[in-house]
Amino acid sequence: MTRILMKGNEAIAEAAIRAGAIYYFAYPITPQNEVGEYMARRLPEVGGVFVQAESEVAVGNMLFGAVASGKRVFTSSSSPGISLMQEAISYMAGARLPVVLINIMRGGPGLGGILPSQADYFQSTKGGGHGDYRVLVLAPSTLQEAVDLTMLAFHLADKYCNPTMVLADGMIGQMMEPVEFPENYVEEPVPPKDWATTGCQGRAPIIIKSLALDPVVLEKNNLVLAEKYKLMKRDEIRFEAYKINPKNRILVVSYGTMARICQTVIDELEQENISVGLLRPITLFPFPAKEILAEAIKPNIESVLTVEMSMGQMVEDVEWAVKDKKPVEFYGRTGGIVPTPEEVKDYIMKILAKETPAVKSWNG
Amino acid sequence: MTRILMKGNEAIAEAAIRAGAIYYFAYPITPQNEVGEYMARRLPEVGGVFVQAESEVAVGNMLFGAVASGKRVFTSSSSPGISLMQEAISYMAGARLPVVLINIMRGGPGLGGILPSQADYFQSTKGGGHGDYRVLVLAPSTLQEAVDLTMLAFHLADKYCNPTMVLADGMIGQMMEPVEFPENYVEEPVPPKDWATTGCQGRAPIIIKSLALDPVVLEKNNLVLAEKYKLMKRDEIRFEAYKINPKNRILVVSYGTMARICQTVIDELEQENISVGLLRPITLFPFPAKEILAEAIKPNIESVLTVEMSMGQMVEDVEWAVKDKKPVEFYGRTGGIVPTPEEVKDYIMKILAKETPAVKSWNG
Amino acid sequence: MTGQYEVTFAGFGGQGVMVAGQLLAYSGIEEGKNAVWIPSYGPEMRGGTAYCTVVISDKRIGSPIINSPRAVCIFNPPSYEKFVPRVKTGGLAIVNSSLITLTTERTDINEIRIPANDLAIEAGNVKATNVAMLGAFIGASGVVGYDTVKRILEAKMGKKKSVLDINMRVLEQGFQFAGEAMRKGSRV
Amino acid sequence: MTGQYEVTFAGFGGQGVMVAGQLLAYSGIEEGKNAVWIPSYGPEMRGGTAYCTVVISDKRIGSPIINSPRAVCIFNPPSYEKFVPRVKTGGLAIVNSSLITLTTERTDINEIRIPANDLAIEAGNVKATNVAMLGAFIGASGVVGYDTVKRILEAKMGKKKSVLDINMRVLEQGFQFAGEAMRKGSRV
Amino acid sequence: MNESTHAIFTRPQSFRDVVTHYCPGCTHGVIHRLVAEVLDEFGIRGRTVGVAPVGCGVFIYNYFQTDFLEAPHGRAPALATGLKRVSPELIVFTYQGDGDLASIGTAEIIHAANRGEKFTTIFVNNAIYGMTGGQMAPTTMPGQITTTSPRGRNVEECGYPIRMAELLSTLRTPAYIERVAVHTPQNIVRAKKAIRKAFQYQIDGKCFSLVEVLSTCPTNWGLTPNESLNWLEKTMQPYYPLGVFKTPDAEEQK
Amino acid sequence: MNESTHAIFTRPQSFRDVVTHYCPGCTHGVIHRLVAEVLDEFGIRGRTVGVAPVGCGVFIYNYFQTDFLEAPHGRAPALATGLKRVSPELIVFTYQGDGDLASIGTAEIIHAANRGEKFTTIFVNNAIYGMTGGQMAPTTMPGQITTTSPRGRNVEECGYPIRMAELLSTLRTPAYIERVAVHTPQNIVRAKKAIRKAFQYQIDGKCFSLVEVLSTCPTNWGLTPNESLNWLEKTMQPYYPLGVFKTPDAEEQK
Amino acid sequence: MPGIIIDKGYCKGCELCVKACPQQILSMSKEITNRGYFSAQMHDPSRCIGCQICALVCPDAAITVVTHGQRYVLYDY
Amino acid sequence: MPGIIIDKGYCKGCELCVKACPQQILSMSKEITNRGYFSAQMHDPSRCIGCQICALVCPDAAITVVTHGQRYVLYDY
Ligand SMILES: Cc1ncc(C[n+]2csc(CCOP(=O)(O)OP(=O)(O)O)c2C)c(N)n1
Ligand SMILES: Cc1ncc(C[n+]2csc(CCOP(=O)(O)OP(=O)(O)O)c2C)c(N)n1
Ligand code: SF4
Ligand code: SF4
Ligand code: SF4
Ligand code: SF4
Ligand code: SF4
Ligand code: SF4
Ligand SMILES: [Mg+2]
Ligand SMILES: [Mg+2]
Repeated sequence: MTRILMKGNEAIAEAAIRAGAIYYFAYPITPQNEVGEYMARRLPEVGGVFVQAESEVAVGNMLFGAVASGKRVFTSSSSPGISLMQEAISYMAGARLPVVLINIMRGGPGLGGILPSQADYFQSTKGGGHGDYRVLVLAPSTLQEAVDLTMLAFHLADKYCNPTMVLADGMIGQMMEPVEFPENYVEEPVPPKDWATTGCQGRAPIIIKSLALDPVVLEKNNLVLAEKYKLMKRDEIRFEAYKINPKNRILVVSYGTMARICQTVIDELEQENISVGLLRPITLFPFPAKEILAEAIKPNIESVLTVEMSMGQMVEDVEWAVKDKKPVEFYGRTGGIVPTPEEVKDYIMKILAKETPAVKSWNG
Repeated sequence: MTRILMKGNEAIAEAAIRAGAIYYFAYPITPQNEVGEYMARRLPEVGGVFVQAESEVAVGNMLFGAVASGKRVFTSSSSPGISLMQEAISYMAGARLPVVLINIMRGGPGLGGILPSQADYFQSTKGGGHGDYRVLVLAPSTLQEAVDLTMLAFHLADKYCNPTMVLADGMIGQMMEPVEFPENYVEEPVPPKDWATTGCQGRAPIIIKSLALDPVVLEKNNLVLAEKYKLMKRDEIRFEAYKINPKNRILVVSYGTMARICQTVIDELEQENISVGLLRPITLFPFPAKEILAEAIKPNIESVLTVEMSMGQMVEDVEWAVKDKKPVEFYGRTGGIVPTPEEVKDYIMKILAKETPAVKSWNG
Repeated sequence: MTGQYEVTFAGFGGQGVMVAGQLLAYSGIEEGKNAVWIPSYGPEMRGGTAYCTVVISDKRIGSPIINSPRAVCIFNPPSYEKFVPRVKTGGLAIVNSSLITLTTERTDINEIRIPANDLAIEAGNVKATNVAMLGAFIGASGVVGYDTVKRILEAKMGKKKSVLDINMRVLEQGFQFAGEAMRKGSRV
Repeated sequence: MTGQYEVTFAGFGGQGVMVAGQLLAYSGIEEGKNAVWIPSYGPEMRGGTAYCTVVISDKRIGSPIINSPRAVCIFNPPSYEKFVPRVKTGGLAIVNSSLITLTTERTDINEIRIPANDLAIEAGNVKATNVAMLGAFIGASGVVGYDTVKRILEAKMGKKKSVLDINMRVLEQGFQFAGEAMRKGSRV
Repeated sequence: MNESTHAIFTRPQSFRDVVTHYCPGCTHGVIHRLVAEVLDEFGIRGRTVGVAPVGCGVFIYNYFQTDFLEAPHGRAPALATGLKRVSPELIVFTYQGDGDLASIGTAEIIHAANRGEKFTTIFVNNAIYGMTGGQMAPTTMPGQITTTSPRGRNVEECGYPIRMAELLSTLRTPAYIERVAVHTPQNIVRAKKAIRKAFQYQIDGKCFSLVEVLSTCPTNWGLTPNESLNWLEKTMQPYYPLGVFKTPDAEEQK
Repeated sequence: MNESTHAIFTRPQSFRDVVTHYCPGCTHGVIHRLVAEVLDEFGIRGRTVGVAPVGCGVFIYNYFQTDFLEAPHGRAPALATGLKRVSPELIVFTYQGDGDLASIGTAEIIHAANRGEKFTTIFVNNAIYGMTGGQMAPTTMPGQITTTSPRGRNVEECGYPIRMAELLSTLRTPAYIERVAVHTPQNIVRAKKAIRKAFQYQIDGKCFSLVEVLSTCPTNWGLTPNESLNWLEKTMQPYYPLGVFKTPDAEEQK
Repeated sequence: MPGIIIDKGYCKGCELCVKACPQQILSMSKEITNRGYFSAQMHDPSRCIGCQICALVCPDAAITVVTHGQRYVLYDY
Repeated sequence: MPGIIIDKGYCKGCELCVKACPQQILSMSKEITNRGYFSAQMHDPSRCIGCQICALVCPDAAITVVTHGQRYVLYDY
């Protein structure tokens, strides 16, 4: 395996191709345009298809049609574009289709900015569309992980027949870092795609739909979905524990690029003999709530600090996980401002000195 | 004041007109079509405007343009239609515009069904669009309250310059009940709409926008929004306490029509000498978390039961509020099935007999 | 009437079951009571069975969802099969015998069979079937007063004298028919 | 080099600052190190100042966000004002003296002024300015080897011989120039 | 009828034995049958995937013996694009109402046509939103009373009805576009021919094809089925002229 | 120049003293100036509200002395509809690129035009997505190389460029629609006239008006500004003919 | 002898066939179907010419046309 | 005598005016502006006819045209 220096967006694009996803539908939007530009160059070489759609609304629905055929298909976009796909995502969740979406988040709300942000946490993990459904959400923190999780996303989507999202901030998309692609990529087997609409020759017709006027039928579908989400909670929770040990005085919970910044802080604090550990959720849904709680209740932990590039979104899930067993603190910057290691370190020092404000974030 | 028997959708429409909202933009969707049909008949009489848009995407954006002029404008729709407005809602939140949206929820996800549901709780309270923003959400439980909250929605929207939603299930829209309209409706004064784009004659130009490429500016806007949300938390939390008293063994948390059904159950249990109280959130955002906690920790309470017409959405906020001080139970039906009083009563009896499953809903 | 009364009207789309329910709800309000009318809604229901439920009460009405009403007014065969089993013990079933020949094995409810279609056709308009059924329902249940319903009919249908007359006639016929049946029949 | 080294390249859009940074990052990888390249991104930045930062390290790179780099390569006047103040104490500033006459009051950094535009124009292509700056940077910092950069240049620009030749020439000139300056200048 | 009689007109094989949910006399049913007959005649049922709209046609999948997708309102052309692009061996068609295609789905149909996607669209124009109870559509006739135009469509406020066949025909990309109607036996025969041609172009991999079919909605027009056929002819047809608007063979020289 | 000289050509009063963010030679700037001159000439600056697109034109509000709204990508016509309907006394215009208007905003512009909304649209067609770095637009020319058509636009796969002026002109609702260009002084003068006429129709409350302006994008076309003017004339103009496509006065008799 | 079979399970009593039949031999029955419709019926079978027009206009594919002889050509592609 | 004033604060050196001027009296200066552009300049002021073409094509409204006499009519509505 060779390490190649690549831009995040291009690494993600290549990873998708390596996972067999050679059907790509998208609409341009900063900061992820390099995905499409890479696909436009690469796909003809591998016999794939790239349709540049007329809008993200159309993208969501082209995915719907394409994924119904049983092929691996995906899109990439950024925050406002993802908002426009919410109806289609809700439909695909209801119809149980294994679509993969890449969201390279930028600052919002509205047109916002184009700099990195993590303000789409709620939208992706709680379901920005209508109805009872969930999206499986993976959050990479390095480009290598962006590659690995993109490939995994296709696998998990197929395994659960559920929309799956790779949620990364603009920095992941824009920066370059060396990455390696697995040479002989083999996956665990996934369930046969016997639900695909491939023409009914020799079998009964297949209908892929989400309508059920009979509420008994609709509820049954929702229960099937709920069952899947429970399985995901049981089997798919992923997280990284960084320098977690019994001496930790603070447990930091942070994801994506933000977690890397926290790692730098933790390294620096270690030099100063202040022990802080990091639990980095890799799956945002399902959320590693039990794992966070297990760390939080350790005797030495004084408080749990959530750091986000948002006004405070994941922190609600952290509070939900910690159940008031320890104080939950929050530090966040928003709108494209990336908290620096210095700021985060300062805030940790304030927590240790008990100087943080009583009310954190907008949840206060 | 006279009590008029009206269909919920028509009562909401008339309430809007009484609150001075004579500009209506919408696209048909069941189960709220009567709002538009009523408006089509009534608005010409009051000099208002109804534009039937080409789609809900267009509706969201017509609202954006119209509300920017400083007038009271609104739409009504149902779940899939609201999903299509998420981009526009995010924009209006970012641009701080007092738009009012009525969501008469139906079963989802996807096309789902047309029967009552409460499965858009997450979408409306957490923000289905991208970025750091919140929508003020009001949930009526009777038609009279639908009238009152619709009128209030316009007031609160103007007060906070924030998108405000009336979130009701299909039953509220479709059923008939007697309602009264206030005769001489006067509101508290709202801030002057000096931000409106009315032409810059005699003043500096006004630009209504959400773009800020400079993250410092964008963050500042997000902090202004966060400040508003804190004020809402302080001043606007609304809830109803039904038969809450120290003897309550169970605290039920439920909203909308579902809460009425719970009231019937509570009345019946009272006959059987089983004391149960109901805390009914009227504002879903801001959420009456402290109030729920205050009741939940009362010594007699054995557990807190959340009842929803969903797979379990508000229950996450209830758990968040209760902070593990008491067990939180969940009962929900979904996809258009409305839990009957009998079912809810049975479930309460099970809780009292400690027979409920260890894992509730999909959060389990 | 005291306490809460629930009745479901059910039939084919086009038989006027929704309007019958609404007329009853209006009458309840007119008498100063609380009333809720809940339809089976959506044009997607087209072609199938349409039904609505009316709850009338002296007190605040809690759940508008009624699984077992105290009464049903059944306009067509499929509704007979669907709704008769749901009536509360001791309850009432008004059955449109012009279209329904089905019978029930339940003995714990009071069934009144009235040839509503025939009455309406005789009176001059098959569309008045629903008012004949409504007349029978109030004749048998007494949930609202006969005069109240008349006032409501006048207010809602007053525009076309001929239509109103037909409806007034079948209302009375239904009312009388059910009243007599109740007097004759043994209540359970 | 050991530990972690950060350098920011800054100039007008079109001066090739992004490519200069990428060439450095490629060179780092080529030498088996870790490297991160982070741009100021978005075409909306057009017309303004463009910049990128490269982090090279023996170890896992944590935060890719660098507020105070160890070095800056400054291509134009606005960037001089913006970035020179940010350099870490003891750090390095490579300054394109062809366009920049501004000076700094900082004495805790090492400033090397090189007429990069002029060198490039002389060599035959103003577009080689960035490689002249890169040469100067590695000459002064030694973060990556001169030969490594040459190999990378060959790999990335090898297609057009004439272009490659010009770039090779200015790379060497920049490298020599800075090396000498460093030998002469007193490091802080 | 004795033993030796044989059927010369039967339900198509591509149909299921299911009664439709359509109102009595609604010509959606006729159009369904014509599509099914064409699938039968080409023998492509087993490699066809339909895309259902949101509208009265949503349940089309309950009536056909073919695979089907159910699209969000207006987005059937996007689904068809996605499906056909990744599975070009399939025969793909969308079935869409006028609210679906000419209102919320305007962008999707125009861009599918403009890209020249190789699927077929059956566009059922009944000048109204049928399923939601009779609201005004962009195709509603001037003066036509609907639940959201209770005083009749006012062209000063809402503009004139949109003619999709004409609009799509201005696109430079080759396509087959024809408008037909189903209010008389003669027109039904012509409609069938057009639908057959549309599928033929797809089978040949030639171009995008669309047949606009003028159809009735007795329920929301407030007319009997037979009156509706008459209204279609008298009111709709003059504004929506029948005929072939575009063929790929006679490619425009613009 | 001595005391008695006077200026015969100056920056319009409706402009602010701000340098635009546009690339050197980008004709967005020319089009801005023409609109500002028209606002000056009609004296309507104080009752005008512009609606900015998402695209390179997004910052138009930084350059004008008028109220402005910033629309989501493609939705400016919907905002303009909302605003003008509730405040008919205002003069409302949208300024939109080709990605904005002819791609994501297709449905919104068509339906605003079809309803006959009384606002004005300035449609800047530069055959590319400028702001996002040069991707293919629906208006991109056959064979044109962009970042998402690195081998040139393939009409077999992506279809032919879409001609919005022609498309919109097929609508029955009265409107004023003209296509102009800004690559020569003569054409700039004609463009100004068209823009003036478009606003005149709005001021008179007559109809929807739209001026499509062929414009350059030197940066993403990879040409110098002067080469770009040439490319516009040689490549774009033959496909996008200039002229008046529709006026409300000569209403179609279809 | 040509003739038709009307499947009452499908017929919704729309009367389109009644109006369309050139022989005017179809009419509405007085009997109500399970679905609440009065279905079509043929009152004069002997005059049927097997033209298939009734079947062609029937929106519910309720009509089968049978014959002994030659198939009457409806579609000529 | 007609003449023009080029505001270097606005000029981005696009050269459109240089190409467009019928008198060919505009050219690019060698001086770089604050924004990094080489701005346009007039090298032969005496030949300017005040035709305003340079101003008309300038995308940055960087050019003011002045004159003593009659205004040259650009637009005739
Ligand atoms: C996003 C969304 N908006 C609105 C609806 C509601 N809706 C269902 S069908 C329909 C219109 C149907 O009209 P048309 O497409 O003309 O079909 P028809 O019923 O007339 O055949 C609408 C608006 C929906 N399901 N989804
Ligand atoms: C919903 C959404 N999708 C995509 C984008 C990204 N985006 C910004 S501008 C633009 C296209 C601009 O092209 P055009 O409209 O032609 O304007 P130009 O820049 O060429 O003037 C796109 C796709 C966005 N901001 N929002
Ligand atoms: S509502 Fe109209 S379109 Fe729908 S099934 Fe009935 S008649 Fe047909
Ligand atoms: S990118 Fe193109 S359209 Fe945008 S400002 Fe630059 S030249 Fe103009
Ligand atoms: S086949 Fe012809 S003649 Fe016979 S019943 Fe049908 S329409 Fe009448
Ligand atoms: S056309 Fe068909 S459905 Fe209609 S009456 Fe005749 S047989 Fe029955
Ligand atoms: S006014 Fe005319 S002659 Fe004078 S510089 Fe400008 S273009 Fe040249
Ligand atoms: S046209 Fe304007 S911006 Fe371009 S060079 Fe001339 S003065 Fe400068
Ligand atoms: Mg329709
Ligand atoms: Mg463009």
